[in-house]
Amino acid sequence: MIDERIVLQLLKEGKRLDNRSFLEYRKIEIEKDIIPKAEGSASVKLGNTLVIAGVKVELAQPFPDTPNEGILVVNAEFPPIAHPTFEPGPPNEYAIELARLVDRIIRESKMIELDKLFIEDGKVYGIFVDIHIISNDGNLLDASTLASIAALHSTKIPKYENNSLIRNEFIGNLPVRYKPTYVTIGKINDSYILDLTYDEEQVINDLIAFGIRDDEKIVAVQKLRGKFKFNEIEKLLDLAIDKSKEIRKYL
Amino acid sequence: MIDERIVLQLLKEGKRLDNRSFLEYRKIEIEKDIIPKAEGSASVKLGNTLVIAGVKVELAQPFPDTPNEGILVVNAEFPPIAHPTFEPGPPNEYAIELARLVDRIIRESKMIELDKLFIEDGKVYGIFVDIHIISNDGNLLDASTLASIAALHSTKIPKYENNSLIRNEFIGNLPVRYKPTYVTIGKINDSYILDLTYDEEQVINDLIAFGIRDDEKIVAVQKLRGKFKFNEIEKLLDLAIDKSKEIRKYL
Amino acid sequence: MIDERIVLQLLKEGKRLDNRSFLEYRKIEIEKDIIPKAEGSASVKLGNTLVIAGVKVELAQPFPDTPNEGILVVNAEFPPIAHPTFEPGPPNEYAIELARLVDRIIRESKMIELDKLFIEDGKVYGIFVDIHIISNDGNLLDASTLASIAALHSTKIPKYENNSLIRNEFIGNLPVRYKPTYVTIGKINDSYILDLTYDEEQVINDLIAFGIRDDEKIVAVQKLRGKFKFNEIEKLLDLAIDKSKEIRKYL
Amino acid sequence: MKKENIKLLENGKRSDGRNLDEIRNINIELGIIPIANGSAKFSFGNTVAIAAVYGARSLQPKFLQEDEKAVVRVRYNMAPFSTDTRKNPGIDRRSIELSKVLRDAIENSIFLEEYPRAVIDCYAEVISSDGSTRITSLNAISLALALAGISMKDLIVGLTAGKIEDKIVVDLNQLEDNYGSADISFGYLFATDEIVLLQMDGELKKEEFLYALSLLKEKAKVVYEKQKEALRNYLEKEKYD
Amino acid sequence: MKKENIKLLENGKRSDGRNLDEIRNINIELGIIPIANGSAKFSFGNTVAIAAVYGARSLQPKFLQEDEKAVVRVRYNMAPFSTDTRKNPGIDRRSIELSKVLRDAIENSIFLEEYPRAVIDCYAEVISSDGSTRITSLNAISLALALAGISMKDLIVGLTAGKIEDKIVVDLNQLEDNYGSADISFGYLFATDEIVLLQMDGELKKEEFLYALSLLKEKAKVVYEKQKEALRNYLEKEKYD
Amino acid sequence: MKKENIKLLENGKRSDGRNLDEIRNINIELGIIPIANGSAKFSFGNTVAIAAVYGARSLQPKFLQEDEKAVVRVRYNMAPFSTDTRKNPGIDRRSIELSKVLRDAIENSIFLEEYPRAVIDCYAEVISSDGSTRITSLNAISLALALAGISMKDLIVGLTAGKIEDKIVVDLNQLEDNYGSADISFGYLFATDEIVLLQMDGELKKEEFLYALSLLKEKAKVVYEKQKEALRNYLEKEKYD
Repeated sequence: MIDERIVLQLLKEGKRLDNRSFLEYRKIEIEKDIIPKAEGSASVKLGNTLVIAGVKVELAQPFPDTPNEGILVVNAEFPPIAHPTFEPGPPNEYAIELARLVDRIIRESKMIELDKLFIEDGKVYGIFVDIHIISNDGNLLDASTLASIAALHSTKIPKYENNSLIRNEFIGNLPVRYKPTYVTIGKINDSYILDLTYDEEQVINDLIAFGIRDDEKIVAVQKLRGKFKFNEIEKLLDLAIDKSKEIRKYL
Repeated sequence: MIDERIVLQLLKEGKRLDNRSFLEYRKIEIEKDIIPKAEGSASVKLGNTLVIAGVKVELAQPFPDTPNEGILVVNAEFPPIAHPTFEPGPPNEYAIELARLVDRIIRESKMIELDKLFIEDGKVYGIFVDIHIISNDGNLLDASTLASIAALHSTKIPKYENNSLIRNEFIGNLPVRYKPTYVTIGKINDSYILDLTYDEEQVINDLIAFGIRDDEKIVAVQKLRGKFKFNEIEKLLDLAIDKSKEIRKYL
Repeated sequence: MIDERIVLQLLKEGKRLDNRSFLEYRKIEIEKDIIPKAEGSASVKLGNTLVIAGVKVELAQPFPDTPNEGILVVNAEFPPIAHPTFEPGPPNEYAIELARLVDRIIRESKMIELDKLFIEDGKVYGIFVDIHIISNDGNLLDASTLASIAALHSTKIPKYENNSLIRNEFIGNLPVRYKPTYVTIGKINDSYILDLTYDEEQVINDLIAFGIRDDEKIVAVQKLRGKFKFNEIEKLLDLAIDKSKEIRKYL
Repeated sequence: MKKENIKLLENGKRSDGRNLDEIRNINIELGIIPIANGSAKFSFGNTVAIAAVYGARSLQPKFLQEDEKAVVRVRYNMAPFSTDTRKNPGIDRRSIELSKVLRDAIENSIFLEEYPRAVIDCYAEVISSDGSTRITSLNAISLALALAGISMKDLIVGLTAGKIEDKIVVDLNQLEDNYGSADISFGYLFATDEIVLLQMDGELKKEEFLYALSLLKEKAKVVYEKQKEALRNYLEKEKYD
Repeated sequence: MKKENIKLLENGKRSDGRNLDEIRNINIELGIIPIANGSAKFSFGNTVAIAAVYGARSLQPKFLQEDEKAVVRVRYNMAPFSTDTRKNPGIDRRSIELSKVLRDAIENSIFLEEYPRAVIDCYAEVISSDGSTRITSLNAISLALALAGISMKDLIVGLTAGKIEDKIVVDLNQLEDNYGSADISFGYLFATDEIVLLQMDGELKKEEFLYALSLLKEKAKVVYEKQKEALRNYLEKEKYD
Repeated sequence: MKKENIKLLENGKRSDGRNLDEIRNINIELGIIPIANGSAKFSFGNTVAIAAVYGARSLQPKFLQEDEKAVVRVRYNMAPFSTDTRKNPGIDRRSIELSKVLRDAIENSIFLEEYPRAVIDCYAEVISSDGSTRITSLNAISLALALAGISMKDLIVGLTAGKIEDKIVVDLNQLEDNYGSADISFGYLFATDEIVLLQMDGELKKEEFLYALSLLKEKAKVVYEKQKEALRNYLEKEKYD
């Protein structure tokens, strides 16, 4: 790994180790339908970051307060395969925060028409989105969200018969609309910087993520680290809305 | 915190740091109905010790061997907020012992008429007593029991309708009788001492608790620490029965 | 405990501390029906190794893919009572491997006629085999398997009535056939050695277990440790088949 | 059951009778856990949190220490009896996220470098919940930190806002949190004009979001004054005790 | 199902034919875990516990050591097959409480100060359960401690008592434990006349409680003699082995 | 539901059209986790595993180190979406056993004594499962170890065999694993003629078992060549990058 002081020095001079401009994303490569047994799946490469999201559709009980709607569960695993500092064990606070943020952008954007996932009294389709980090070179939130949204857009609904799901017969696609995306923005010396690598994440103190829907509505915000001046929120929002359009094109 | 040797030296001279006599409780302050969403609640202050007990009433399945009775669950949390030595994590053996002792005094005194909590086949009211230690300056057992008994005596039963509980409508009070109380007694140099502070608990080796019901029946006993001579049990019992009447008045 | 170097030196000279020949088991003592509340039970002594297996029969839900068959669950506990190095806590990888190997030999040998354990739709008999290691002086796999098989052969099926089991009335024996056994073989200096003591296990690098059924069919194999030459498998198999007959006689 | 026809606004008044920009009754009690270095109870109406701060104290074991600043540990927890349906005791995923979010706010409000090799433990227990529990906890921790004498840029002031039936309102109660269309949690330092906690979910246009922020900053002043007043009264009282 | 008309006493005899003050058959086997420093199997009728003691041995890691006395660790556990309905493997809340209660009894029976920086591990496994399991474990541990050569004030003698249909009886079986109206667990040192374990639940008048204690002390003598006899026979046998 | 009339063989062909001794399509991608010391993706048909090796690196904390050799740690895990019905995330009992079995194979293939006080961490994630997942993981780890430059006796070559309708076949898919009558997992070092992983369950006569082993050894050659070819191509490419 690179010495943090070098990374920081470069950033202060407005340069990045990989020669990108501050507002430039690494090459985004999305591949769909890569897991045969998953009802939906996608991998996202963002430079050396690699994330796989898989969607399993299962029979589920509805939540008591929404008896006629399908349920959504989002989980993220940071397996130790993805980085020398990841450790085996249950999800730590960063994995939990990531999963909850992806859950929130999916749920709050209303991209899944959950009311169409009702089967019969007490029985609904459950949509399980599992985010599996394979290689961590930073910006896991943007990458995981892209992978999850792509996977959901590739998801098919298995046929229900005799109290169980027929795994190889489908009744159609998961009813989805919108492609919400997070744009995570870092700040250094009053400059904004996007799509941080792992090394850059180690030296950037201020970090915020905006979840933006196709219609430019803000559907989720999370200050991830540090602090921001009250008056800069508008600038940050403009940047996020702008960039969300760009990366949404890859979906 | 005070040097243990000073506390011990004083006790050996028959004195306490706060000038109480050995058989004197600190000021007991009980407040009921302090948690709006709980069906019953109470806080107990015993000097600098502060305990909150909350009672939630939930739909529950009866135990297989008592299909017509409500169920009782008692749990105690020692959150790290209450003392510099408490640590985050699942309840340790002291929290578990405390919860089981409070459970036992409630259950064995038959203070709740569990058979009146039947709803319909396979469905009963479940009474969940949660003890939350907020500030620990000793004698948690007596304080937690007072809080739990007070909370149970303030508990209302929500209406049952359409397979669920209506939270803001009540069909009456929890059917309770009796106000059992624990009296925890310490021994030092053949003297007995009540309502120990945290500092005193650090230097007292012998500790026993008696659970006494309004009718002077003994309903629970636990030697908590140390040893007692066979012949002194009667004296201890007399003291516990006597003191139980005094502290029961606060309920 | 004995110095490992002495044990190893002796083995290299073809000798064992307890004077057994390399292919000789310690005295095998099996006692059945030793736990009154278990539906089946047995203890196995293999020298200073002592294992108890208990079988509980419980009401259970069938697995979705075998709705008409009873279920089998095998669990092993290595309680700290059995050895100075065992530690309290959930089963470690060796306890889990042991339980899974015993599960496999029971299941793959088809010794239990699971299809005869159907009760009614959604309800079957569940057979729970619990292996409790009491004293560990080596060769736990062979000993635990003997105990489990003996316990299963002593198991009675309680009567089912009104949705529950009548614990003291039985409708017959558990339908079992076969007495599969594991033979664990160690290798040292190209010699094979059986029924290792705890001290011997510390110095033997290569270890493999063969599960053999009464009809000489191989029903389970596990290389437990080390490596074996491709060509020696046949010799190992012959030895295992041969010895399995000998120890099966104790069942 | 889903409350189908929940009216969150009627004649410009909210379900609990408040105006759009009205904060619930704020109640503060200080020093309620005598053995802690600082402690406070803070309420917005029926939402009540108790916080205690232990430290700055030496962090053990040593390998957890940081040589040039304090480590901050935060635990946010809800009592089982604080909610409509009993909450299982213990820390769930939501509590883990909120503890992280609160810790991040606190770390950015403290002069950490003044406490090398130390730990500052901040604990918040929500004992009664009616919306805005994380922000109530933040205010309670702010006061507990102040009483513990921890060196801070300023008191941390927290407030929530949301959108109900097309109106932006502040200090959401449970009903508004559940059935409104957006909610924002906001933690702010007046002295440095810094946002140290910001979370939002729901659906807001950029203009709505910015308006909500401006309302939050304006109304946070009320919370700020309440915090300062409570501290003044407490220290006054201490002096004459 | 609740056994509605359980008769616990008939013509002065208990459900298993015993008199009120009669202890079940006591069975003792010593040294059954050769690798332990001491081990014993103890039964009251169908209740069987196996205990082993490891130690006194050096406690690791070092920061757990106490400079002036031994640390005692106790684990009480029930085998899954020991009960009517299978018990889930592992330590539950009841086992944690009973392990603590047993540890406390043992700590007050050992000369701890003779083993600075050491640990004495005491493990009890209930392999068959028919009431009085903690007390059966206590007797098994007492014998295991003696065989391990741990310096004790005296053997620890355990016995239970209870109230069934207005009578005080000793050595409760499962049925009496479940359907009687009170039960007492009692651990006692004859040499010092000290009660080291005492637990009671149920409903007893003061006089009943005191009578039960006196009966316990009287009948505990039987258990005491059995423990001593078993040790004598074992050491005798060892000598000639 | 039980597939009652599953035909695993028809006209000498298997359910997926293969011959008895035919291995599914093998696909290998190397270096897909750039930050790892070595990494590889290995597929048998629809079964896909990704492996990474971190190390040899210094093992912390120190008391875990072994003075004369490396410690090998292995984690085998299945992604929740890899299976027909979603698998709960996290390590279950099966994964613990297989991690142990894989570790044992790896330890016997590495020159451990060349890395005193070090740890070699091997991680395998099954992202798509269609039978033979542990063996697919073994092949992926073999390649990752090679790329990490770990000193090995030879590449570790893994293959499965089984019995379906009286025939011995290699490289089982999920259907054959579920409904066949025996399956064998086999890990082998050609250089030393050593079996380093061997597991079997089912029902086999001695002759069938030995025949299956000989077939495994013969066909493992195919896997061996694929591993070597992939490494050659990768290193070639590296050279010109």
